[in-house]
Amino acid sequence: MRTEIRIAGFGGQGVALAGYILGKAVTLHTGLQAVMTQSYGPEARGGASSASLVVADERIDYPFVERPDVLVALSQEAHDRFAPLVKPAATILIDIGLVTGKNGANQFGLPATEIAEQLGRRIVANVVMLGFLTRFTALVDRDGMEKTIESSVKPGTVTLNLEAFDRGYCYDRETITPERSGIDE
Amino acid sequence: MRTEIRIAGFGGQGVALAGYILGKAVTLHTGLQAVMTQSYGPEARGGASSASLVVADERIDYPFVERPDVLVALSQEAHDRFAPLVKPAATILIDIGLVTGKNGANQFGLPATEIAEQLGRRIVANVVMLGFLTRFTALVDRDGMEKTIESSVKPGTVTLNLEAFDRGYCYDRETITPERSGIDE
Amino acid sequence: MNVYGRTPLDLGAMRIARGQVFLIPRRCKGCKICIAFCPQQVLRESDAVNAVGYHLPEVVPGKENSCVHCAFCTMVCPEFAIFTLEVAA
Amino acid sequence: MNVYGRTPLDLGAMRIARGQVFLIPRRCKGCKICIAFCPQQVLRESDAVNAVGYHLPEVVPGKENSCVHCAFCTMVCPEFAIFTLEVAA
Amino acid sequence: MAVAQLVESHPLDPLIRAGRMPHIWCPGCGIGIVMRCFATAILDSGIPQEKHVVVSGIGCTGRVAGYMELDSYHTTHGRALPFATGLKLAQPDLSVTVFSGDGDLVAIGGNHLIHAARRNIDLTVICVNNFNYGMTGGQAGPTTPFGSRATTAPYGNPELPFNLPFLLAASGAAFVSRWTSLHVRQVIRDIGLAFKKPGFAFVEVLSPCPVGYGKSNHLDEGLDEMNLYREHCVLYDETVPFDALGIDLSQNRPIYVGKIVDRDLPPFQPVRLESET
Amino acid sequence: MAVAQLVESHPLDPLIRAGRMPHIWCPGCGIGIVMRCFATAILDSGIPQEKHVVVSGIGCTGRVAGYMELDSYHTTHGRALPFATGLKLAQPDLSVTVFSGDGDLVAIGGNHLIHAARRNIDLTVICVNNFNYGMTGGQAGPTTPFGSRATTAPYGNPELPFNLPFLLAASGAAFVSRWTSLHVRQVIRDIGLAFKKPGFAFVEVLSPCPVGYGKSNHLDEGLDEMNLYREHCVLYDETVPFDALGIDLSQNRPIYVGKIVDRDLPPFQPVRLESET
Amino acid sequence: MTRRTVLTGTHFMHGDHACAEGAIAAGCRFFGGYPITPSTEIAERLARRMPEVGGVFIQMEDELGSIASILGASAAGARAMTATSGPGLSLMLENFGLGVMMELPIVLVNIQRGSPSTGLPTLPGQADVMQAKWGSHGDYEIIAYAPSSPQEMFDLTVLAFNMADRYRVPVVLLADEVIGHMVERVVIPPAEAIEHWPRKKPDESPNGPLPIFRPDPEDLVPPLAHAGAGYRVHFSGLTHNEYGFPAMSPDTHHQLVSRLVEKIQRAGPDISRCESYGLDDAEIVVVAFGCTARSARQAVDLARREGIRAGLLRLISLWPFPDHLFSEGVGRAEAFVVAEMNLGQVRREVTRVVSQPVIGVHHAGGAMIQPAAILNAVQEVAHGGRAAR
Amino acid sequence: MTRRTVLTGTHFMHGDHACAEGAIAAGCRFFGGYPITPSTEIAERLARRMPEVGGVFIQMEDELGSIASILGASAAGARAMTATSGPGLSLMLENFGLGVMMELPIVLVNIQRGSPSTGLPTLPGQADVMQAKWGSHGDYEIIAYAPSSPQEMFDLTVLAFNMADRYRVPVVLLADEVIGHMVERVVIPPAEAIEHWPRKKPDESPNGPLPIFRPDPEDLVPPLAHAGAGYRVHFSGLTHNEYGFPAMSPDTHHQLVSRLVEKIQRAGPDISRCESYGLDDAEIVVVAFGCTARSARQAVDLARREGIRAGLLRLISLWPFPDHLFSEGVGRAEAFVVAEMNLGQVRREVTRVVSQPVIGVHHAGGAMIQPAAILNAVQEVAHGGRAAR
Ligand SMILES: Cc1ncc(C[n+]2csc(CCOP(=O)(O)OP(=O)(O)O)c2C)c(N)n1
Ligand SMILES: Cc1ncc(C[n+]2csc(CCOP(=O)(O)OP(=O)(O)O)c2C)c(N)n1
Ligand code: SF4
Ligand code: SF4
Ligand code: SF4
Ligand code: SF4
Ligand code: SF4
Ligand code: SF4
Ligand SMILES: [Mg+2]
Ligand SMILES: [Mg+2]
Repeated sequence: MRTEIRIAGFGGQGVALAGYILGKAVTLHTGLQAVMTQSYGPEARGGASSASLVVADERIDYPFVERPDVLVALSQEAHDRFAPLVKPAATILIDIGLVTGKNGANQFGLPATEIAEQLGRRIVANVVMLGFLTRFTALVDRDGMEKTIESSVKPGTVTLNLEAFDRGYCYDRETITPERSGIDE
Repeated sequence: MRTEIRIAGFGGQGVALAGYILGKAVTLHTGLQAVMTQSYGPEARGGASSASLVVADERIDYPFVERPDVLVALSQEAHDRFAPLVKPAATILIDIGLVTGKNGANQFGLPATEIAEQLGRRIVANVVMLGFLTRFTALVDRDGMEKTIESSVKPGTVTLNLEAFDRGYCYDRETITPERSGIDE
Repeated sequence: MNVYGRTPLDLGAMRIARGQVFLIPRRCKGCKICIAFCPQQVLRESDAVNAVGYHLPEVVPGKENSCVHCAFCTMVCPEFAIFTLEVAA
Repeated sequence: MNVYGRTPLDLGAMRIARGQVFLIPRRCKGCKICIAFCPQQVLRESDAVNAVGYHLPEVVPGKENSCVHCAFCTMVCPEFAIFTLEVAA
Repeated sequence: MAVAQLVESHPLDPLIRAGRMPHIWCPGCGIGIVMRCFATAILDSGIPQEKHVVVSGIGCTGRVAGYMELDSYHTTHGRALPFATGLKLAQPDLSVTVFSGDGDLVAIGGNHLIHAARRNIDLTVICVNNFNYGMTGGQAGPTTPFGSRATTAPYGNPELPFNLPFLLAASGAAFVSRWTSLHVRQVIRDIGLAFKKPGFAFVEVLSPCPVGYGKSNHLDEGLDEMNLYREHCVLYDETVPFDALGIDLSQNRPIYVGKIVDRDLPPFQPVRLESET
Repeated sequence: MAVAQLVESHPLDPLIRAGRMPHIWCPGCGIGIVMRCFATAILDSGIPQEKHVVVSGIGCTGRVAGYMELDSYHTTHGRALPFATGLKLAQPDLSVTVFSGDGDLVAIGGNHLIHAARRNIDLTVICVNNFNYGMTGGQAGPTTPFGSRATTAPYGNPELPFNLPFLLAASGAAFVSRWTSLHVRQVIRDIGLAFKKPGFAFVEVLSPCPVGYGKSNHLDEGLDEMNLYREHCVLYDETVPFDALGIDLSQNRPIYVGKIVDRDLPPFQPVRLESET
Repeated sequence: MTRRTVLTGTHFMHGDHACAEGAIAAGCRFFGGYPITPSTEIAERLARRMPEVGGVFIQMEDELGSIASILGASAAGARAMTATSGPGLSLMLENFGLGVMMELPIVLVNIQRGSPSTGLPTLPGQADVMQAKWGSHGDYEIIAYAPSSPQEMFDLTVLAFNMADRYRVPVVLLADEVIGHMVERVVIPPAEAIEHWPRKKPDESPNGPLPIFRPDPEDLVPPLAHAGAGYRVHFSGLTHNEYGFPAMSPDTHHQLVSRLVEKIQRAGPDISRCESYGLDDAEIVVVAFGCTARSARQAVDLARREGIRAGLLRLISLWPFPDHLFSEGVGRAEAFVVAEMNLGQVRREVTRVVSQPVIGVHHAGGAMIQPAAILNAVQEVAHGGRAAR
Repeated sequence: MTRRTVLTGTHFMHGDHACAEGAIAAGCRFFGGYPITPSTEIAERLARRMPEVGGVFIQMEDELGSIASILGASAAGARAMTATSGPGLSLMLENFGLGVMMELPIVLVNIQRGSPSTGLPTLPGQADVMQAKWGSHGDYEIIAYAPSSPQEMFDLTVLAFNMADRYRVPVVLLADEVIGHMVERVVIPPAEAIEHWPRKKPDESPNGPLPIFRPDPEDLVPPLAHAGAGYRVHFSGLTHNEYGFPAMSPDTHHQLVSRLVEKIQRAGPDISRCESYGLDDAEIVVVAFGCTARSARQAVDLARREGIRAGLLRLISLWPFPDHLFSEGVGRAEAFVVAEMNLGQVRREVTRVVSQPVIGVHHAGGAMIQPAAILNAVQEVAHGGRAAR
């Protein structure tokens, strides 16, 4: 079993941290292996940002994501660039506040940034998304994710992040309808 | 035929120039080949100085002087260091004003620096020595040496140098006697 | 529209200090520097975004004639994205 | 003779400013700096040369008692070749 | 959209590689502003565009060479100045500008900087000082104020920064000025003066790097740092001693800007023999 | 032989590698004088000899490391300062002196010099300035006066030299002084002060290189240059502006000597965390 | 972040950070560096960590300064390291040679990016292999290890410090951008389980001039006396005798340089590290290192599934080149396939030491060589479709 | 001294001076350097000569500056050169790679001394051979010539400039202290007899962005537009496309780097220079270069006198390594004896390309290898006394 996950967005959205937390949870709280890689602009400046994760039940040799099983898109640019590259049956998760996705059975969304703003810190949208993702994938259980979040975020922000995770995890799971996604068709 | 010549003294005595003039004269005015090498202190500073010349009637491969056929010693240190290394039948020429040589059939001297001082420039002692040497070795004829000197020294000093050469060339050739050489025996 | 040289020939003769704001949307990165330093506060952030999601500046409604063509926005825009040209008052 | 430390113990107690000049011949390079800068002009170039042919300084005859142990020659010799020690007047 | 007319090109496009726009610099980065000043100064200089050459090192600022429609050389980190020196001496009729970052010119390139200034090589140098290494992600550098944060100074920078005008004056530069990316007219003017100055002319332009220096030091947007300049800049005059020209952005100290050195010193000329020797 | 007593050893021999004497320096070279001052200052410092370390680069002056009976490092050309920086920071209780030539410290090593001064690393630097590269045979360097001759400046040096005290002051050194090899007492005193100064202390000592600089510039013997110092040196005081400190040996201009900078700036300290973060 | 010295436990860790933690765990207490992608994260991690463990972090003005500073720190007794990438390493080479000549232990990390020149700053390369051995002027031998995972970034950094101290030699950790920027499981052992080989100290007490560079005849490594230890040592980059003093003679030079080379060559088997994967019966031996070895392993698995007797010889140590591994005979090797993200540097070495055909799978850099490309080559060899050498 | 540009005539000339005169004769009008023994005389000669011929002599602050300055001068259209020795070359390597990547013609003279590190400043070495090819990070190919006499110091300097321009590549003149400091007959031909291969200029007129780095398919060398010529070119050390602009893709990178390598490798036979001496019937082939070749020739003569069928293959070009010379078969070679003043750098290459036994005669440096040492090895091989490889 090899599962490929890509989380993509802009610099500053915590894309790398989301990938890191997920990979760490896999590593510490499952029997699975995980490898995370990132893509960079010139030298190491900001801009578009993406984190890729390979999870498998055996040694992972080739570490890069080639055709994701799961795509998490936090920006339109990221969505448009990466959605065409996913596996046929892949799951696509989007922040419906920022991204206009294509309608489809495997595309799900929640307004992660909006929820984060409700919690008072836009920056935790990534963790909201992680909660949402945890429900959609059977990689790590809720407990493992929560423990990992606790040990990965700044001490003062643990409660906030756990709350964000919970909001994403419990978000009413529904397929994006043309109406909700606001697509011009 | 391979003739090895070493001219040795202190920095500032024009040892290199003497070697150069001789080698140049051989190159331009005889059918022979000549190679000159020098030895250096740390990096390239002053101090002891020596120039070595190999002259041959065929291509010279190995360019270094191993056992000189002719040694010209312009300082005591140079004499003491190099005299033991000459070929058994080698000719040793010394500045008897500066060097106390060992008595021997093949050792000849003239007070080159003294003569140069008489001419007004201590610095031409090397050319006095070249004149002396030209008489002792059949490498280059007087004419070739003179032409070479003309084209090698600073324009304003040609006459002086030719005079110096002449004094050396015409110096009364005599074997060093214990008396003249001032050796403690 | 194509703009050549620094001052288009056909406008060169005019001397009335009023400006028209021009914008190259794909270059703008929404940094708001033009907005902040316009001495006449002619500009504001608009809702419109370009292809990469940056909010473009726009002329504040009602200030269509307030630009004095001081060119500060032009000079201070890091993106060669905004400029003004002199127009008849 | 072996000299240790900066001021030998046995001479340390003495306070009369008169010096004896010492020279390490194999170190001297005959630069004449000690000679030129001795405030009492105690030194001069001698005829004696060391093994490598440098002319050594010597005390000017008649000035054997003129050294005031100012140590300037000691300090200015590039070769650690000359020094003075205080002696009883 | 209201009354900003949307167009496809810019009056300065003939001076830049318009086809490569938008450039790679982050939103709010000041480098583009300084490049624009450079473009304008070239236009104003009266020297034909093909006689201007730009040489950059490596860094965000170093990318300027790739964006100017000039003969342009994007060299290695720190070596723009000696490259430009060779170029200029081999073709003295060209107007050669070195356009690079503080890290490039003053950290790794520091030796070339002081020596080119000492020799008074006839070059224009535009140094975008954004108080850090932008390109590699916001590390501290020799211009980072004491105590400021950076990715390699997470507890505050333990080093004192250079005072560049002082350093350049001591090294021998013929012309030294300092402005910020807010002082666009002055920057244009001084780049123009630098083109004309025979000898080494150095124009320091303080400039926001919101993604590097800004992020670590509560200047999240380029605008914030531009506002800081507006508040703290004070015009230099000759009563200000050199050592007051140091910069500490976090404190309420004045940032002196202005033309600081403009003196006549012989520019470097390779030796030429006129007659037989 | 008259009344100079001939002996085999010197009172300072315990401080030097007496077995390696005579050293390689030419007759009349001033480096030995400066080394002697260094040895005396060590003796006077009260710091045990084994806590003194000397680091040199490459050059005639760089050979000092091989002649001092200290832990001594003869590094590569120009890199003595960063080597010494690492050594000092790794063992802060040692008194570390960099003893090297003008070419080594200011030409190839110039970047390390200005940055070590800027950081105010707690080092003593003794720079023997003999106005040229002695070791390689008398080439021009960044201290060679304008117009002077050298083997690479046969028609006269076309470059302006550095004014080292000005450069060091601008770079951030805590202590800067300049003397000549004739000012032995002052050199000894200032090296002693440099040992004590927390931060970067720079002592420039002008010194004859008769075989290099001297030969090309009518100063055939070391003595000639020493006499020139005697005639031209003028004591610095605070009314002398920095840019008057430049040197032109051929002209009748004063050579200012003295303690030029002595100020309290925080010396570089690696960051240490005292408590949990 | 806790302030522990050794972060014992299981982590999901960035390769560059694992290297930094390996250094701290190995007792490195001096880092002098200059930022360069993709090594900068090592410096950034150590800027945070050194102050926590009482070590020194200093960002130097350039790479010339960086390497000089760690040599100085090493001379003072510290375990010292720098980290860079190709362009930076090219600037360090003169003092790299000084480290060899002074026999000062240092660790130099090169996270390789696409080269030559500025090349591809954020993308991987493996083309600095030959440079590590031949970059500085003259003959010398150094040690180089090539990690294939963040775990090895940790482990081999520790080993690098130990080897540097044991052989008094610069050790290069020759990683690549893929490994440096990859995040993966890293298990850090308890502090007491981390080996720490001490430097050899002089026996004699510090008294009078010592032949401090006289080698131990056993391993040709002389003891190392630190600054401040009272020995009044002299270190020089000039050719020197056993007292450390300059000795400008051809004989001394030949002896010294030969010893410096031989001390490492002789220790080849001790220094050498490799991993064999399916080599026992392998007829086609894939040789790879660093990130490419990961693709190579996958290619070997795929080939095996097709019934091809392939195996992997993963080189962990690249210098001194492990000639002995090949001369001992590798599996039943009938051919070698060398896969590397360069135009044939290790292949050149393999060609030198084996007589079988050697096929290269090369790419100049920018992206990891994919398993399929290696599989392809293996298949072609297996089916006789590709000419050798 | 006259002010002529080309000093036509017969001279008794210092090797370093012959190099300087070669440069002037070749039209070099820019020298940027930093003194270092034993190359300093080149700079000193040019400090005197450049002002006479209207060229630029500048002494830079260090070697990093020296090489950067000549790259800049080359970009401006000048034939430009620097001269140094091992330690200086080690400092030039980053910009050496830039020269390769920007394809700027330069000539770099290395008068080799005893190395590594500061080594033996005034004594000879030949141990920087591998460095010339592998010193900068990444894969690349350059050209290197090794003169064996002052005459060749002149001739090969001229050739180096021509090759640099023809192939847009840095060319290294890899001499040694013996040859650099030796004075011997040098014959300088009349100015019109000195070849001057022009740089390839772009065909198109300067108008709009040009694919200025698009190679000529014939020789893979793109034309070169100089600063000020109106083309508004862009040169970068980053991986770039044919317009010169950065293009961060693995494919572009592979294409670019492969082309840079191939343009030189393909031209191997054009670039290659060697001298055969008694090779026709040689069973034992001595391979040597630079000063050692002089001893080798003498050794061959001596061996012949003893009836041993020995010959000399003198390598004049060292890089690209002339594999073709060996693969074509050399004489009736049964064994090779490689003599060089290093610990086996060229031997390593010869071993790579031949199947016969290869015996090395090596010395780390400081003094020329004597004919007797080479003769000895030849004798041992002839009489079967020495093990191979
Ligand atoms: C030899 C070398 N060392 C390090 C680097 C990495 N590097 C690239 S840009 C840069 C710093 C740039 O800083 P600055 O010049 O201030 O430019 P900015 O990005 O801030 O405009 C560094 C360290 C490199 N490319 N080459
Ligand atoms: C990298 C390098 N470049 C050049 C040299 C040659 N070199 C040795 S010493 C020296 C100059 C020394 O000048 P300075 O430091 O002034 O010392 P001095 O000999 O005058 O005391 C040079 C250029 C070298 N050894 N290494
Ligand atoms: S030209 Fe001046 S007034 Fe007009 S919009 Fe721009 S900044 Fe405002
Ligand atoms: S300054 Fe330029 S980039 Fe910034 S908002 Fe205005 S138009 Fe856009
Ligand atoms: S101690 Fe003073 S007075 Fe005595 S000889 Fe020396 S310099 Fe002269
Ligand atoms: S100063 Fe020293 S070296 Fe010079 S003459 Fe006097 S004793 Fe001799
Ligand atoms: S990192 Fe900083 S300097 Fe670089 S482009 Fe972004 S804002 Fe500008
Ligand atoms: S060359 Fe100059 S600096 Fe060197 S030892 Fe001789 S006089 Fe002193
Ligand atoms: Mg910057
Ligand atoms: Mg000097």
